[in-house]
Amino acid sequence: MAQYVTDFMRYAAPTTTDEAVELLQSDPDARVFAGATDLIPQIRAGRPEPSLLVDLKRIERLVAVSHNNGTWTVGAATPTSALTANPEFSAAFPGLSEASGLIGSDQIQNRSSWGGNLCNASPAADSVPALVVNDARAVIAGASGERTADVADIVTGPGETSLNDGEFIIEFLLDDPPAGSSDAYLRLIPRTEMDIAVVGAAVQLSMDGDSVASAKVALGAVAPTVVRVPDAEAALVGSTLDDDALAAAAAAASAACNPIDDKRGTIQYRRQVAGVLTKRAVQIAAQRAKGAN
Amino acid sequence: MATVHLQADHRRFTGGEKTLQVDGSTVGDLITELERRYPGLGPLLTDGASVAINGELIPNGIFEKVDASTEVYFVAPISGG
Amino acid sequence: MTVTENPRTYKYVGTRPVRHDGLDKVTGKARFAADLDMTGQLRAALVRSPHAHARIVSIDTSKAEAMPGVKAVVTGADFADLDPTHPEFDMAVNLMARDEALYNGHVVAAVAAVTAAQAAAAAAAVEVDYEPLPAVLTIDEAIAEGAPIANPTNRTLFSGDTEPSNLASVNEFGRGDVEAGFEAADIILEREFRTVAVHQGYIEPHACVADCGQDGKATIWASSQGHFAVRSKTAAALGWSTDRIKVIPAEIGGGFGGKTTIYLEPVAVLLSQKAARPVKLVMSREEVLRATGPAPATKITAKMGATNDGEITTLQSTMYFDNGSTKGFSALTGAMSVASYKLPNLELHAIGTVTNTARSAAYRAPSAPQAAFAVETLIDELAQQLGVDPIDLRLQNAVVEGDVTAMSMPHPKIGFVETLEAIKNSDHYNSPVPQGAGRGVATGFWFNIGEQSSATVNLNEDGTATVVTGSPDIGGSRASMALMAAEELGLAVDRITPIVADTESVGFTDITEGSRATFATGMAVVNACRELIEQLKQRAATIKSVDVEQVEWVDGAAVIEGQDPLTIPEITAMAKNTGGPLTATASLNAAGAGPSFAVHVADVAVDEETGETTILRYTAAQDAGTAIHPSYVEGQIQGGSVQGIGWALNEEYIYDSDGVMENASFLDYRMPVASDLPMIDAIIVEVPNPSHPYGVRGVGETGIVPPIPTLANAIAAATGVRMTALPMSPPRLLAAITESAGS
Amino acid sequence: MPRTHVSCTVNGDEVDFLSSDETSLLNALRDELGLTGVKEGCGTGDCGACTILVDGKVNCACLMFAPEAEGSSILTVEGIAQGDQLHPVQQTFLEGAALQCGVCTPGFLVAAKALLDENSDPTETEIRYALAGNLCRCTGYDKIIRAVQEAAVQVNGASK
Repeated sequence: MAQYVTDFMRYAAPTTTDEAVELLQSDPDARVFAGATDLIPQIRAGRPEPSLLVDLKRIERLVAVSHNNGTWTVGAATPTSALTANPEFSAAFPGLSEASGLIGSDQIQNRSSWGGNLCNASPAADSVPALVVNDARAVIAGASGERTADVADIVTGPGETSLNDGEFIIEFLLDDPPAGSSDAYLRLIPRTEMDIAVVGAAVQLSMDGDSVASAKVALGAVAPTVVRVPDAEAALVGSTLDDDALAAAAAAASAACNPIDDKRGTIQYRRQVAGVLTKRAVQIAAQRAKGAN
Repeated sequence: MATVHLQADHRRFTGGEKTLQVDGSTVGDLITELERRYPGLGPLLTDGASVAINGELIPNGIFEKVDASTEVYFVAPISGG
Repeated sequence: MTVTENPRTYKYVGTRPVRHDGLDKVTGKARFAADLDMTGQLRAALVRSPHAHARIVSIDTSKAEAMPGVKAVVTGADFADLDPTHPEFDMAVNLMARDEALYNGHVVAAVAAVTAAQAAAAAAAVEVDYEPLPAVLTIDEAIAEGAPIANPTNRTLFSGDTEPSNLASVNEFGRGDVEAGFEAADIILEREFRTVAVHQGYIEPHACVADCGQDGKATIWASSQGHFAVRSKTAAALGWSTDRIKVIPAEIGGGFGGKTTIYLEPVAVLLSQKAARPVKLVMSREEVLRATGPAPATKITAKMGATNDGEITTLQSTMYFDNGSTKGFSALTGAMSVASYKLPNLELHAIGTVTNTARSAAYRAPSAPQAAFAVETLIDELAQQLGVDPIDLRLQNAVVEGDVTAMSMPHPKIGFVETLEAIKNSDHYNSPVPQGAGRGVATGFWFNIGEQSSATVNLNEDGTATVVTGSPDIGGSRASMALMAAEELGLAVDRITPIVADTESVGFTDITEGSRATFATGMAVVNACRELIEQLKQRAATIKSVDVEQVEWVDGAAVIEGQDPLTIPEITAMAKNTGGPLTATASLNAAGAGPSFAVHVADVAVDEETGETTILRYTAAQDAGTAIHPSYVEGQIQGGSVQGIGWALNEEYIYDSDGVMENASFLDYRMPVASDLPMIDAIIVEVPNPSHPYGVRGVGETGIVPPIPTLANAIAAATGVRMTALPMSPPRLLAAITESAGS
Repeated sequence: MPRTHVSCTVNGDEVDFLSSDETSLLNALRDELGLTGVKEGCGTGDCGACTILVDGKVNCACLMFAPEAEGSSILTVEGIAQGDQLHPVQQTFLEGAALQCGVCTPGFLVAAKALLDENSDPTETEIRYALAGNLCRCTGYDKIIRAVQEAAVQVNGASK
């Protein structure tokens, strides 16, 4: 209800990471943003009341996408629509591309970014499970220079990250997927669009002929943070994705959930569907991985 | 004189009678007569009901003419969205 | 597609011209209330109760008044004291709390300031001392033994009771002998149904601008379904006479019943009066969802009996409709809407409850969809048990002219059988059900209403015409008015300009509700045109020096035997020589609104592992009487269908244990989006209403009645699971499927 | 209150305005520039009534801070016609009765134009997903989808 009720906010659009770091040092209540698709509704609802809004989109590195020497570098503020429209990227990471494309409508897609999706620290962020199974790393800027961290280690709880005060993500690093591997992401929403995931399941598989050489499974919206499911991965590795292996992976996924009952879904529902989506995502990823051989 | 049909929830005033012969030359007369016979029923018919005469709903039809061949239904108030 | 048995053919009625207000609406020029800006205008913000139920101990506005830019603050103490028996008492208390805040979001104060940000900041600085009271949040809590009183001013309507109660109204109606009916039955089905509150979901939030002058007179620009009602309700809430208020209709961005009542205008007027400047007041989406018109939550038990030959002998039902904090929308209409079947024995109890939730408002065929969910589900089960086609079973029991409604009144000429047959003969119903899918059918009824309307038709000097009415154009009614005037006058529809005039420029006109605008206001337009034709004939007689009896009006011209016809432009060109301008006005209290029936069929696929429902195909047939502008009739059918689909599958008010709505945004209040749906095939059935000059029945409302049971029946066909609670969202449906598999 | 000077192009015209920094671009367009064809239905990016093009891409104006518009090119519903020639989607919405109350219409028209700019021959499914960020409560979407299909035919006809 209370809209913009506090002291007035200032806006700044630095063009280098150093300027951005400086701005953040200058004001402890400053807040960085890229698409603001989460931030503006939160401000409307009267939640964060930053005194300084730091727009990262005018820093070239934050909106650049490149592929060199087997590594993809994706600026943290790059609109997700630029990734889904990139055929080379989408061929390399079809599941991650799809997950990125599920963040909201076309309007939102032109604003949403991995950096924002990750740092908003919602358990239901679509891109995060897919980044995690692809071993994505984040390059982080701060007062003491740059550091790199695994994406899996960034979010520590709902709305909470391991970033220090004044830090922000510059870009993400992804190694080319090995031959014979691929990924998939599925989510459940009540409608076909415009919803927050009730359950999300990301899978990355490497296939050796008909059997699974390696597997990574991560779930979204079923726990305070994205969860890896080692038991599901173990059930898949070495299998030919027979019914027993799929059922075991699904059961492991359900068991790994630590969900809540809320307006979007019940505990029971999230557990049940986490297994279903894991099984289905495994099948899609396997199909793609075989094609990638 | 006209034939008046009452809703189930009006009948607690009439001892269960649902069809009555009532004197009057307008719907308003019928209501006055019904209130005289069954005190408390009148307000339900003026504020709480719509009137249908020979099958046609007449909003606010208290001055509508009636005669011995007229079938008058007091029905639940009707509105819409 | 139109299935027509309508023998009359018209030149303009039934065509599909571009609507007259269309250009403004595709170029961004159309002005809705929030788009208006007046010189010196202030912006206002509302202070709302954070409690579901609390006594307002005191309100301190001094800090707010001292804040920058603040020009006026009002509270309940500034409003007229109405007697609780005043018909507008509940509306007035809902828009500004007095002694108690009755729901989370109830307005307790309002602020006007130079900017919106200043107003919001000042609203946050209003200090309200609340004493929280026990809250009643559900029907079950309201009717529980020893329940706290949700609203101390509520008295049960017509009960004669003088004590406060959580019941808004208790009604009973029926006929025959239900016990005998059950004895005569071979099959008896009984279930309990639950639905939760849903919102009309118009895309335009409530908004108005008010400008009160030093003379104590106010002008209001409002987006509403009826600006005369805005005037009368504002006058009542303020204790003013109506001559002090002029309401100018802005365009309205959807209403569906939710803009038949008011929330803002009296507040804006008082703020404007205090500040002596115009005040604009616009709700946020969150405010719209928290504090305006949900349709009632319901709890319905229904018991139906039938013979083995398919005759439905009895229906016995108790229907609870939750009004919210004050008497909102009557439960009666929904209960009455069980009128599609002969039902020789019927006993209905309709009970309205009062709770500490947002006051309910009308929503498209108010309360009928919930009632239809119960009755149409039982009929579907009956067809299943009897092994008969669900349409044939309905045809066997369908009401025809002369059969009585639930309120014991005989049906006039109606088209239920024709509408059932339209679906039975449709391509959809005769196509095989897709592999793995389920097909459901259901029907809906709405009686429609007439009420008061006025119209003025002015002929211009070049023979063009202006049609002036007081019915806000929610979905193309300007075009319908112009089409009927064109047909009457014999004037091309693009030579007619239909306008919606303010409360001082046209005669009184009731709200656009009950699917009445094209019916009743249209009838006023027709009557005015007929009066105008009499004048035109008289003028023609003068011009040709003949008796008026020698003049006939044929296809837009005065025809006199042996002479060239005189066209409208020829007559209007000489208006000044023959008696002055040609203008006519008609007013009426329309009787004879024609009931409308709809029959829907849907094919759905259910993912039995996730509970997701996909609608593969959807067809909706409805009796329009006569479709004046078939595109907008189809639009009403399609729009109503999709609102019903949303209600069935995903829309719901979710309250926490403190009575706070948890999903007050379009993100989590899930209305259907384009990708959720297939095309909605609309079949217009035309069984003309004999009480309207063109046979019009209202078409706005009936379309929302069948979708809920249509989808519930289709889901049952696909999964074998009968859903008796809404919404049938993936979590709920999967839980039901899982439970059914386990048992 | 700090105010930022913003220069950008709106509907082909260079404009300057002053905006408080936390103001949304939607409020700036409506209140500072008088472009009230851009509607607010929710303020949270969930209804698309405020859809505009920013450098050719669809955006919700309510989800942008006004100063972000600096240097950009913005197109609103007021700017999609070419002089006295309506854009094909405007024409087909009119002829196909694809609007009832009309309040969501500006957002739909801008989103539909953007779709056809990128893909002049979309499938029904592509249209439905491209417009999924725009809520309409009156029409059930049927006539909107058909109007976009018809506009695509016209756009293709014109380009051949």
